[in-house]
Amino acid sequence: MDLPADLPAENAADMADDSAWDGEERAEARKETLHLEIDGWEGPLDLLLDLARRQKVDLRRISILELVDAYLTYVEEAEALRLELAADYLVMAAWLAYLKSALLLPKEEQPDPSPEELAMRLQLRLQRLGAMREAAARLMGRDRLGRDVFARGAPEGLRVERKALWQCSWYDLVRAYGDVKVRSQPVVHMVRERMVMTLDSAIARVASMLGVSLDWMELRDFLPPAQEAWANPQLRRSALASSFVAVLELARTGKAEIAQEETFGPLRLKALRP
Amino acid sequence: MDDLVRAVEATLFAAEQPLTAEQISAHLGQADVRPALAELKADYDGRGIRLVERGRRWHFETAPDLAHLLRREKEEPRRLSRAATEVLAIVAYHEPVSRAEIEAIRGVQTAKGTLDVLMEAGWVRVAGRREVPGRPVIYATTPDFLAHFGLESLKELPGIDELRAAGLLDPVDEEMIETALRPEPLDTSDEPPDDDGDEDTEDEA
Amino acid sequence: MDDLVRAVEATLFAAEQPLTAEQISAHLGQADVRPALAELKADYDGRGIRLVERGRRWHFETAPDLAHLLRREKEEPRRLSRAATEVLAIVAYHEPVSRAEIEAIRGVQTAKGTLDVLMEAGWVRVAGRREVPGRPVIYATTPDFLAHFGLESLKELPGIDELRAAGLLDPVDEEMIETALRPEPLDTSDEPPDDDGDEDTEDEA
Repeated sequence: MDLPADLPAENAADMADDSAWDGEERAEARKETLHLEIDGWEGPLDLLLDLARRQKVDLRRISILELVDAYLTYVEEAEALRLELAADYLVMAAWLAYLKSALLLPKEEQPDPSPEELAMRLQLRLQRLGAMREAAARLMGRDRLGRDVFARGAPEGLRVERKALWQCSWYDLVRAYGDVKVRSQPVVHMVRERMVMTLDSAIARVASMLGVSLDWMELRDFLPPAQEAWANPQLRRSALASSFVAVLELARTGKAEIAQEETFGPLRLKALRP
Repeated sequence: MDDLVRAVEATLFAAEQPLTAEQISAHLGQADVRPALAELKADYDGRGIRLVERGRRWHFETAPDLAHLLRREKEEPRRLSRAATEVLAIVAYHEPVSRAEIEAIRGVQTAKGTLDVLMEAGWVRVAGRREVPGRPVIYATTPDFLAHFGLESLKELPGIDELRAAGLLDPVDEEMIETALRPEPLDTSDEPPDDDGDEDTEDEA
Repeated sequence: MDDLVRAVEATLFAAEQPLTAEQISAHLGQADVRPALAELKADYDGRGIRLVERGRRWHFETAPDLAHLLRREKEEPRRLSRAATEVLAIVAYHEPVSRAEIEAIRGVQTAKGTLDVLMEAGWVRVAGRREVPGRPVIYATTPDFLAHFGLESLKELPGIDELRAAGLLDPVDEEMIETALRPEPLDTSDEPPDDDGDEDTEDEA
């Protein structure tokens, strides 16, 4: 890994801050450099981290008391200048003041959790924030795609051509054929197949029977006997109708004579000899 | 590798348009890039990409013989339309059959595209021409058709009498059938049990 | 040169996005492309362009040492605010991480917009919810983050091993979140009347 090499300048300075430094100059340096930039800090922890860095020692070895003093001085100066400080700065100040007094107490009078424990936690939080701030700087300083390294400027692109995989089931197929058949059958009025006596056979039958008899006969006597196939009432009606039309035809051609004495009465006929 | 050659390579790679030698040179402190271009061109010879000059402009492109790899086909299941299913059924029951005959049987005109879909699906093929005036193209089913529908031969298709017995020649309430038999259009689990052809195909996809 | 190697080279060259080995393989008839990738990576070593793996996805990019030659042509990517870079680092080093945890580390509330900017840049994504009371949304980095910052995986984050060894990447415990935005509750008289900063954040998340 090429980490330290590509660190940006600002971060390199941070790294230097963390290295050991002569403690004698610390107080002086702080006084000179402490500046009140109310908008410059991202919250009290940010300010504390900056103050800790001014101690110019590894964050693990900062003096908490010194840090607390620096923070309290900052807050006092801000108040003296009548600068509006956010509430969380003041809360932090109050807590740090408490921490300081607890740290200064003799060991046996110290509350629980111990101020050392609290100081360590504060230190850990500063370290964590410091680590992330440094990591962010290192990350930003890397060779970044689109800034330092570049992807292909004009890639042809990969194309995915969608091809239909046709689906059809056996049922769909057979059903479709059935539908076609149903739809395409010619529309014919199909009378259910029925047994009838055709006109031709009725004429033949009546004519031959007339030839045998010389007397008047009732039309119904010309019908076939009502047994077996001819027992069917529908067929009998058909035979009656056909025979009637046959008699009319024979009368028209002068081969038979028809007589009916009353309305709906029996229809009688006999052969007409030329 | 020479630094100038590397720089030319990177410049052409990152460029959004083909570049002339002069343009590359302007990028790289007016260096003479022609030898580098020649070297690179030779370097890439026989690789998957190559450096080409077109109208004095240079660019990288993928090797032409690999073009087919850059287009991938993706198969997506699609249900055959109703019209296409009918045409397919008519071809299966009446093959070989001309388009005019299909239309006569269906009682409606059949779009050319419908037969194309069936041929694309691999189920219908052109089976020659009928030796009648106009020599119409005739269509028949393919072995893939039999495979898809799990048929040994076309004789296994149910005859008219069987269709009638199964109620398939009765006018039906389409909606009812749709709802009753296939709530999910593509869910093969709702298919009739002897519909292996369908499932086999899906596995292949 | 092997045909498969050529094909992998052409595929990656033509691709508009970094591709996983599986995606390349899908293009090339399911061939095992890993040996080809390794061969190509070695091939391009020392050239003006190189083949890199970022979060299991592969792409070609220009060699970093040529940045000074190529950079002038390109626009500087949008500059991130300090807060945004810090949040990005926290997400990367601690992922998956909730907004409350980010705030615990930073000691300040993090504007919703900061995470939005990082998500819009394509570097951070929502990675679900943490199964703790309140089910806070958790965030993680994306493959694009790795590609942009030239990381093969999060293991390559600068100094991550040292930070972990020093305990600085330990999960932010509940107590830390509790105390994130306010001091320790030693003496309740010093307490601010409300501590809603933390809870508001969770609600928003």
